Amino acid sequence: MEIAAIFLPLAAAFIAGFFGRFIGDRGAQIVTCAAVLAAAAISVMLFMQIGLGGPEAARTVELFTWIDSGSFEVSWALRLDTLTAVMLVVVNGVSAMVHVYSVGYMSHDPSKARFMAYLSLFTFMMLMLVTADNLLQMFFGWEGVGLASYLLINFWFHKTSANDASMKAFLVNRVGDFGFALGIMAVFLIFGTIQFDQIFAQVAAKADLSINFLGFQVHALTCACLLLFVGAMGKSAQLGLHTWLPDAMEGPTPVSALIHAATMVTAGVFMLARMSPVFEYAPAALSFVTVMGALTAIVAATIGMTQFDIKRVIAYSTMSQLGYMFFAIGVGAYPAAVFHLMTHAFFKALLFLGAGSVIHAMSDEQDMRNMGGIWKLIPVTYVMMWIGNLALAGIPFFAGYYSKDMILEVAYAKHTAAGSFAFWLGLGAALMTAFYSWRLLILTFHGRPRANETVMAHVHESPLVMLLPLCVLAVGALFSGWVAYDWFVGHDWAEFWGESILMRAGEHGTIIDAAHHVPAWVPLSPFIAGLIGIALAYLFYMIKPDLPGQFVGAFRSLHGIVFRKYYFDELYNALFVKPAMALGFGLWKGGDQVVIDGFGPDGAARVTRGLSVVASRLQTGYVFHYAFVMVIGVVALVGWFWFR
Amino acid sequence: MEIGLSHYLTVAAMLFTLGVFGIFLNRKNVIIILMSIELILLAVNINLVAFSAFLGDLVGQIFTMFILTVAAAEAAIGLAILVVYFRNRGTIAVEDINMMKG
Amino acid sequence: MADLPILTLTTFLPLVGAFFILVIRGDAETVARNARAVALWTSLITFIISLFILTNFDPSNPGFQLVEEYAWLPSYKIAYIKGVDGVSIWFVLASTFLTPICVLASWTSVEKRVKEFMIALLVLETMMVGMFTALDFVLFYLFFEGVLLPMFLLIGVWGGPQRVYAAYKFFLYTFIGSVLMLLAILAMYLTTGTMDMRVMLDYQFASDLQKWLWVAFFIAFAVKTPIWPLHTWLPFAHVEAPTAGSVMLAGVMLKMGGYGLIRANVQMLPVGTAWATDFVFVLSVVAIMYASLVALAQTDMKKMIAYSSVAHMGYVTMGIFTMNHQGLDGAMFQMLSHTVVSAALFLCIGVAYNRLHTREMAAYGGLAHNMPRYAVVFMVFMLASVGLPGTSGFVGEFLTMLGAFQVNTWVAFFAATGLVLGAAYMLLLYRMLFFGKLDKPEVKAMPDLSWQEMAYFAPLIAIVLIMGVYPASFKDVYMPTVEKILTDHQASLQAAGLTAPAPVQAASIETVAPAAAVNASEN
Amino acid sequence: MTLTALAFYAFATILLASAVRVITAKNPVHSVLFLILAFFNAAGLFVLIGAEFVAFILVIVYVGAVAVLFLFVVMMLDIDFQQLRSGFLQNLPVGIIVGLILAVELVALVALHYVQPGAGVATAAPAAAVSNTEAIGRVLYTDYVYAFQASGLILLVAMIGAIVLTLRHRAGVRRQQIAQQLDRKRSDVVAIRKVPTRGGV
Amino acid sequence: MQTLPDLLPALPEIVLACAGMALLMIGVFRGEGSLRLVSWLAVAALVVVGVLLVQGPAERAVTFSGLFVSDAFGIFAKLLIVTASALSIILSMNYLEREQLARFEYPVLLVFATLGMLAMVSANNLISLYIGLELQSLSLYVVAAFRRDVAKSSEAGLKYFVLGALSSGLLLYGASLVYGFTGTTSFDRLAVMFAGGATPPLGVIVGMVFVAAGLAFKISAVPFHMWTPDVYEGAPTSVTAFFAVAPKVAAMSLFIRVLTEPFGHLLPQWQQVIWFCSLASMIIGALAAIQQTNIKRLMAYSSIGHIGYALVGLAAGSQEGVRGVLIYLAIYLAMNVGTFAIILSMRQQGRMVERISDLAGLSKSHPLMAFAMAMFMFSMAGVPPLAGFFGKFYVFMSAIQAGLYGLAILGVLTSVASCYYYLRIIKVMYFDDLVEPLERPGRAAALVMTGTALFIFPVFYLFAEPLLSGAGAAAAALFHG
Repeated sequence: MEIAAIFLPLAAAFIAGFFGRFIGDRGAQIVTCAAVLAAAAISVMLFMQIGLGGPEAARTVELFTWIDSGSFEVSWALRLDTLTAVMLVVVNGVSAMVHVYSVGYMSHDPSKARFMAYLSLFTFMMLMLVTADNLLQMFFGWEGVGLASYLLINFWFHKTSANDASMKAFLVNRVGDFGFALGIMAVFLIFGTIQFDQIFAQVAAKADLSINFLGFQVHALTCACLLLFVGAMGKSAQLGLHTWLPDAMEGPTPVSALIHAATMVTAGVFMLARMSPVFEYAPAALSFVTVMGALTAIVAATIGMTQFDIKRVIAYSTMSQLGYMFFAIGVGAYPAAVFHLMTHAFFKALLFLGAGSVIHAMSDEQDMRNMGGIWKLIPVTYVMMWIGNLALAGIPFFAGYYSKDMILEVAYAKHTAAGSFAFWLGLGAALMTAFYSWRLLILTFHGRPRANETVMAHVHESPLVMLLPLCVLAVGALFSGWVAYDWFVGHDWAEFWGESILMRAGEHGTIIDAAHHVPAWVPLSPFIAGLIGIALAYLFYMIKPDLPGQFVGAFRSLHGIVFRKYYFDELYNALFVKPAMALGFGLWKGGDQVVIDGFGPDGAARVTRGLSVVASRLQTGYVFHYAFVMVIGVVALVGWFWFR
Repeated sequence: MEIGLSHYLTVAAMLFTLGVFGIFLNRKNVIIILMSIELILLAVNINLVAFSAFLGDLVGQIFTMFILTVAAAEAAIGLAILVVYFRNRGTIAVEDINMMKG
Repeated sequence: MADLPILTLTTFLPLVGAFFILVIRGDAETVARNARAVALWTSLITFIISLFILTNFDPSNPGFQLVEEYAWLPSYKIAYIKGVDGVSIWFVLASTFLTPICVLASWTSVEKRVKEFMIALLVLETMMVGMFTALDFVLFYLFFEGVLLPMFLLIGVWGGPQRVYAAYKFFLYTFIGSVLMLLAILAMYLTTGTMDMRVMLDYQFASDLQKWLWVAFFIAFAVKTPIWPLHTWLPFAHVEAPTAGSVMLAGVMLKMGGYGLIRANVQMLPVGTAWATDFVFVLSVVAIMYASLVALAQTDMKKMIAYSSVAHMGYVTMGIFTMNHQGLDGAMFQMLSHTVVSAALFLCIGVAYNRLHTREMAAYGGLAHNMPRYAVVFMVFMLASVGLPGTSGFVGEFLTMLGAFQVNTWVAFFAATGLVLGAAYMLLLYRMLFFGKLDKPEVKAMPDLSWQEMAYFAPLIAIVLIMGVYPASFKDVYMPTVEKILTDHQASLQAAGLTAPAPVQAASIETVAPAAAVNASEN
Repeated sequence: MTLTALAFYAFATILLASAVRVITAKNPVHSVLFLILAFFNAAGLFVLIGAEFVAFILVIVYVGAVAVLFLFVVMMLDIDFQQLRSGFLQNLPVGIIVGLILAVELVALVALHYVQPGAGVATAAPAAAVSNTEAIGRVLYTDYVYAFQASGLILLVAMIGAIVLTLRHRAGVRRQQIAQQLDRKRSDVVAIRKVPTRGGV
Repeated sequence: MQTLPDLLPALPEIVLACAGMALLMIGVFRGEGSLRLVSWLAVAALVVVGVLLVQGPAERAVTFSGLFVSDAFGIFAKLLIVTASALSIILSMNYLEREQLARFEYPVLLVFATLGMLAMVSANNLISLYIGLELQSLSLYVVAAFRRDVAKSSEAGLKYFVLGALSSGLLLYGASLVYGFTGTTSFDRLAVMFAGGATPPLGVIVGMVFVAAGLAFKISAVPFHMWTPDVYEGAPTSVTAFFAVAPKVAAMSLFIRVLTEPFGHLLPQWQQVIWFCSLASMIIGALAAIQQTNIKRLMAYSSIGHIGYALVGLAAGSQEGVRGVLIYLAIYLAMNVGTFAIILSMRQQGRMVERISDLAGLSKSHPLMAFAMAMFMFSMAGVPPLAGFFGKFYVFMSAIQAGLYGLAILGVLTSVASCYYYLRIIKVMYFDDLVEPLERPGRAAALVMTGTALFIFPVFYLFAEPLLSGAGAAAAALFHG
C-alpha cells in the first residue's frame, strides 16, 4: 500500500511523459490525476493507521540496496512514521488538488501532458524525500524535487525570464545542497552510518564529540547540524539563499502553489524535524536556526509589503512563514513547526491557486497595479482569497491562528535571547503579514478597475475543475488547525508523534508543555498584531489610497532598499556570478592559455623551435666551420681529460 | 743536449696543429686544405716513426707505410673531386662551397 | 567459451576486422558502405565476445582471472600475459561497448575516407582493450602508447579546423608524459628482474625508489587522466576530434590514466602513494574548481564538456588517493559513470554538430521545441553529469567526497563546490541549446533524433539510470578487488614502517565506525 | 750540441717554417713548393732517427707523386690567384686560441707525460744484423699481408674513383681512327659527277 | 718458413673482394648499359657473403697475424651491413637509370665500400682498422660525388672528403699516441695491458679520445656530425640511402669493438666522452631537424639523433648495452631502408622531388605507401608498438642499469622533441591536401618498403626473439673475458 502511494505518481509521470503522445492530453491528465488522487487517498489511510494508530504502527519498508561501499550502506527504503504520515497527507493532498486544478488552469497550454508528467514526477520525488529512512535517500528526493522545480519553473522554456529563474533556482538550491552533502558526510564520519534509526540510537553517546572541520576543532553535532541546515536554507529559501523563490514565480501558478508554497519549500523544515534527535544535542545550531528563521520572517515580510506582483507577494509571504517554522524548530518546538507547515500548506496553496484563478481571469496579468474592482466578477475566488488571507493573518479559528500562535508561544516560552528575539520579530512579522495580505486583497479586488477594457471584458469566474480544489483547500485552511491542534501540539502530542520527533525536556517539561504556560498576553498578541495590520492596510489602500505614495515619498531610501529586496540579487551577482564568470574566463585565457600552455607545452614548443633555429644556424655550410667544430670538440674532450 | 723522443713528438705535435690550423683558417682555396691534411698525416708519420724507433719496434714504420699509401690514394681522390667541383662551379674558393646549409 | 583465450580474442578481433576493411576494393561508395558494415559487425561481435569475459569472471575473486600467459621475448623476460581483475574488467567492456556506438555515430557523419576511419577506430579498440588486459608491463606500455597512433590520425585527419595543433599537442603531451613512465618501468624491471605486473604488485620496492617511480608514473597518468595543470591538451583534442574520437577519448582513454594510477601508483608503490597523497589532493581539488570555472566561460560546447571531464576526473584522482573504501570505490564508479556520461554527451553534441556544423552554443537555442526527444536524451546525460542522485554521476561523486571527507575536510569542502559549479555550466549549456525562442531558421530546420541515433542513446540512458539506482550491479564486480587493494595497501605501509597517514583511514577500512576520526573531548 | 742535434733542429725548424708557409702562402703554387720542402725535411728527420726506408718512400712517393699531382692540379685548374689572394681569417682570434690550446695540450702531453711502455712489446723487432729496409721487407708480405692486400684494394678504388669522377667521353670529339683512315678507299670518299655547263647547280 | 695464414675466417671478405674485382671486369668489358647486370651480380655476391657469414663458424677466430678477427659480434654486424648494402643496391638501380647515372662503377664501388666495412668490423689492430676504414671511406667519397655534373653532389663529395680526411688525421694521430704510449697496435695486447685496472698514462687516454673522435665522425656523432646534413642532401639519393645505413652500422660496430675490446677496461675514461656525444647527438638531431624542409636533410639529422640513442647503449658500457645497440642498429636499418625506398620513389612528372611538402596528400594518392611511411616515422620516433620503440627500450634499459639516469631522462625527452618532426611528415601526408600526386613507385622500391614495413611491425613482434638472442650472443662475444 505504501509503495503504491509513492510509486503511483512515478508511474503516472512516466506514462504521461513518455507516452503522452499516444494517450493524448486528456489521457495524461486522467492518468496523473487518478494516480495522485489514489495516492492521496492511500496517504489519508496511512495517516489514520500510523499517525492515529500509535507509535507501534511506525515501520520501515526496505526495497533494495542502493549504495554499499564498505561501511557505507544505504538502501532504498520507505520509513513510515507519524512525521512521514503527516507529510504524506500534505504532499499527496495538496498535490492532488493541484493536479486537478491544473487540468483547468493549463487548458490552453499546448504541452499539457508534459506539465502533468512534471507535476507527478515532482510528487514522487517529494514522497521519496519524506519517506526516506536515510539521509542519502532524502538527498535523492531533495535533489529530485529541485529538478522537478527546475523543470516546472522553466515550463515555458521560450521565456528568457523563466530560463533565468529556473537556473537560479537550481543553482541556489545546489549551494544549499553543497551544505547538505557535506552534512551527510559529517554525519557519516560521526556516526558511521546515515540511517536515521542508527543515528538516533547513537546521538546521546556522541553528544560530546568534537570534529576537525576545515582546521577547526568544533563540536561534532553542531557542525553536522549547521551543514544540514545550510541545505535546509537553500530548499526552504531562508535568508541568504532565498533569492530564487520569488523568481520561481515564473512557473505556472499551480507549480507555485504546489512546490513553492505547500511542499518543496517546506522540505527543509521537514528535514530538521526529522533530524530532531540530533539537533536536540546541538543547541548552538538551534540558536542559529532560530535567528535565521526570525530574520527571514521579518525580512521577507518587509519585502512582501512593497511588491506589486501578486504571486511575488505570496511568495515573500511563504518565505516569511517558512521563517516562522524555522524559528519554531530553533527553539525546539518541532511539532509546532510541522503544525504550521501543515496549515500553511493548505492556506498558502489556497492563496496561490486563488491568485492563479485571478490571473486566469485577468488574462495572465500578474501586476496588482493593473487589477482592482473585480471582486464582483469572480466571487468564488474572492471568497477563497479571503479565507486564505484570514488563515494567513492568524485570525482566530482559522488554521493559521493555531499554528502561528503556537510558534510565537514557544518562542516566548524558550526564555532565551534567541527565543525572545524570534518572538518579537515574529510578532512584527505577523503585523506585516496581515498588512500585506489585505493590501493584496484590496489592490486586487477592490477599488476602481485599473486593467484595460479588453481584459476587463474577459474577466470571468474559473471553471469548476479549478474551483473545486480551491474549495477543498479552503476547507483545509478553515479547519485543519482546529482539527489537528490536539494531535500536533495539544495534549495528545506525545502520543501522536511517538518516536518520530525527539524533544528533550527542560525545567518545565518539553518546550510544548512550556508553551502552554505562557502569560495570557502572549497568545493574544499575534491576533492583535494581525488586526492592526489589517486596519493599516485598510487605511492605506481603501480609505486613503494616496497615503502609500506619500509614505514612500517620506521614506524613499528605506523603501528603495526594501522594494529592491535589500539588493540581494545585485549583491550576489556582483559577489559570485560575475566574479565566477570573470574568473572562469581569466583562468581560461590567462591560466590555461598564458600560464600553463605558455610555460608548458606551447612555451616548450616555442623554446624548442627557437633552439632549433639556433641549431640549424650552426650548420653554416662552410667547411672550415665544420672542421672548426670538430677540432673544438676534440680540444674540449682532451682538455676535459687534462683538467679532470 | 740529447735529442730524445720528446723532441720529435713536439715537432710532430706542432706540425699537426699547423695542419689543423690550416684547415679551419683557410677560406680561400680548397687545395690548401688538402695540403693541410697532408701536413697532418706527415705529423702522424713523424710520430709513428719516432715511436717506432725509440721503442725498437717496427710496427710504427709499417703503419707509416700504409698511411703513405692510403694518403696517396686519398690525395688522388681528393683532387679528382676537386676537379669535378671546379668544373661545376668554376671556383675552388672555400667560401663558395656552401650551397647547402641549415 | 571458458577454454578459449577470450581476452586475446577480444583484443585482436578488431584488428582482424581492420584487416578485412583494408583489403576492401571497389569504388568509393561501395568501399565506404562495406567498411562501415564490417566495422559495425566486427565491433559488435567483439562486444558480444567481451560479454563472455563478464560471464566467466568470478566477482568474488579479487585476483587476476582468465589469465593467458605465453612466452614472447624470453631473452628479456618479457612475456605475453593477459588477465583481468575487478579494476580492469569494466574498462574492457567499456571499450568494446563504446566502439560499436562510435561506428554508428560515425555512420553518416564521417564522409571522407571512411575506410581509414573505420580502421583507425578498430585499431584504437584493440589498443585500448589490450592496455586494460595487459599484465606484462611492456605489453601494457605498448598498448598504452599504441593508442596515440590511431587517435593522432583520428584527430588530425577527421578533425576540425585546428586539428593539426590539437593532434600535435595531444600526441606530444601524452607522449612526453609516458616516456618517463617507460624509464620507471625499466627501473622496476631491473629491480625485480621481470616484467610481470603480478610480481611487481607484490614486490616491496625500496622507499626512496618508490618516490621516484611514483613521480614518473604519476606524470604519465596525470597527463592522460588529465590532472591539472597537465590538462591543456584535452580541450583541444576533444574539440577538434570527430565525434567518435571525442567519445573514445573521453570514454575510455582518460580512464587509462585512472586505471594506471590505481594499478601502478597505488598498488605497486604504496609508500610513494602515502607520501604524495596531499599533493594529489591539492591538484585534484584545484582541477575540480579550476576546470569548472573555466568550463563556465566556454562558448564552444565541446570545450565545455572537455573541461567538465577535467573536473570529473579530479574527483577520480581525489577518490583514489583517499585510500579508503568509499573513496576508491567512488573513484572507480566515477570513472565508469564518466565513461558513459561523457561519451554520451559527446555523442549528443555530435548530433547537434552533424545538423548545424557549429559548436558555438550561441548558434543554437530553443531546440526543445523541435527536437523533444533529443532534449530528453540530453537532459538525462546533463543531469548525470551534474551528479543528480539517481543517475550514475551522483554515486561516484558522492562516494569520492565521502571518502575525502574522512581524510581531510578541506578537500571534501572544495570538491563539493564542484556540485554548484558543475551544475552552473551544464545548465548554462543546456539552456543555450534547448531553451529560449526557436527563432533561427537553420535551427528550426534541424530534425529530431533518428532511430539510429536513438538506438545508441537508449542503452546509454539505461546504463546511466541503472548505475544510479542500483549501482551494486556494477560495483559488485570490483568490490572484492578494491577491498584487496586497500588491505594490501595497509599491509605494505605497515611493512614499510609507515602507519596509515591518518587514523581515519584505518578506521574506515576496518569497517568500524570511524570513532577514531572524532576525538572525544571532555567538553 | 752534437751534430745530430744540430741537424735535428735544422730539419725541424725548416719543416715547421715551411709548414707555416704552406698554409699562409698566397699563391698555391708556392704552397705546394713549400709542402715539398716540408716533405724533404721530414725525410731528413726520418733518416736521423734511423728509418731510412720510410724516408725514401716519403721522398719518392710523396714528393715524386703526390706533391707533383698537387702541382699539376693547381696548374690545371687555372685559378685566378689574384682573386684568391685576399685575406683569410675572420675568426682568427678564436682559431688561434683553439689552435694554441691544442698545441699546448699535445706538446705538453708528449713532453711531460711520456712513459716508456713496459718491456716485451716489440714483436717485429729488427735483428741487429738486419737493415731497416730488410726488416720491413720481412714482415710486410707476411705478417701484414692482409693490410698490404687491402691497401692494394684502396689504390684500386682510388683509381676507379678518379676515373669515374673525371673521365668524360665527350660527344662530338673526333679521335684518330687509324685503321679506318688506312682502310679508306677512294671510291668511298670521292664521287665524280659530270657537271653540265651553263646549267647552274 | 712462413705458412699461409688461415683464410677461412676471412672467407666472406675474400669472396667479396674477388667478386668486386670480377664485377669490375664484367663492367669494363660489357661497357655501357651493364649497370643492371652488375648490380644484380653484386647483390648476388652480397647474398653469398651473407650465406657464408651465417654458415661460417661463430666462435672467435683470429688470423692474419692478429690483424683480423672473426667472432659472433662481427658476424651479426656484417650481416646487417651486407643486408643494408644489398637492399640499397637494389633500390638504387631504378634511380640511377632514371637520373642518367647508370654506370656500372656504382655497384662496384658499393661492393668495395662494403668490403671496407666488413674489414672494419673485423679489425683487430689499429692498422687493419685504418685500412678498412679508408677502403670504405674512399669508396664513399667517390659515390657521394658520383653525380659529377651536379654542383650539389660534388660539393657534398668535397665536404665529405675534406672532413673525412681531417677525421682520419685525428684518428691516426690518436692511433700513433696509443701506439707510442703502449708500444702496440694490437687490440688483444691493448686489452691485456689495461686489464690490471691501473690508471693508464694520459697519452693513451688522449690517443683514445682522438681515435674516438675519428670514429665518431664516421657515425656522425655530435660534434663530429657537421658533414652529415650537407652530404645527405647533396649526394645522389640512392647514395644517401646507402650512407644512412651500412656505413653507420659498420662504424658503430667498429666503435663498439674498439671501446669494449682494447679499451674495455678504460670504461670510466671513455664513458663520459660517449655520454657527452650521445646527449649532444640526441639534442642536435632533434632540434636541427625541426627546421628542415628537405627530406634528405631531415633524415640526416634523424640519423644523427638515432646515433645518439644508440650511443646511449654504448655509454652503458655493458654487455646489455652493446646488445641494445645491436638491436637498435638492426631496427634502424629496417626503418631507414624503408624510408629511403619511399624517398627514392618521390617523383613528380619525371623528376625527383625531395621537399617534405611534396609528400602532401600522399595518403590519398598512395595510401599504402603513406601508411608504410607513417609506420616508419612512428617507428623512428620510437612510438610503441612499432619496432623503433624496442630499439630505444633496450638501450635505455641498459642505461638505467648502468646508472646513467640523467642520460636516460634527457634521452627520452629528446625523443619526444624528435617526435615533432616525424609527426610533421605524417601530418603532411595525412592532414594536408593533395597538391600533385607522386608517380607510382618502382617494383623494387615497393617490395623493399613493404618488406621493411612488415618487419617493423608484425614480423618483429612475432619473430623478435631470434634477433634478440642473436644480438645477445654477439654482445657476449665482445665480453668474452
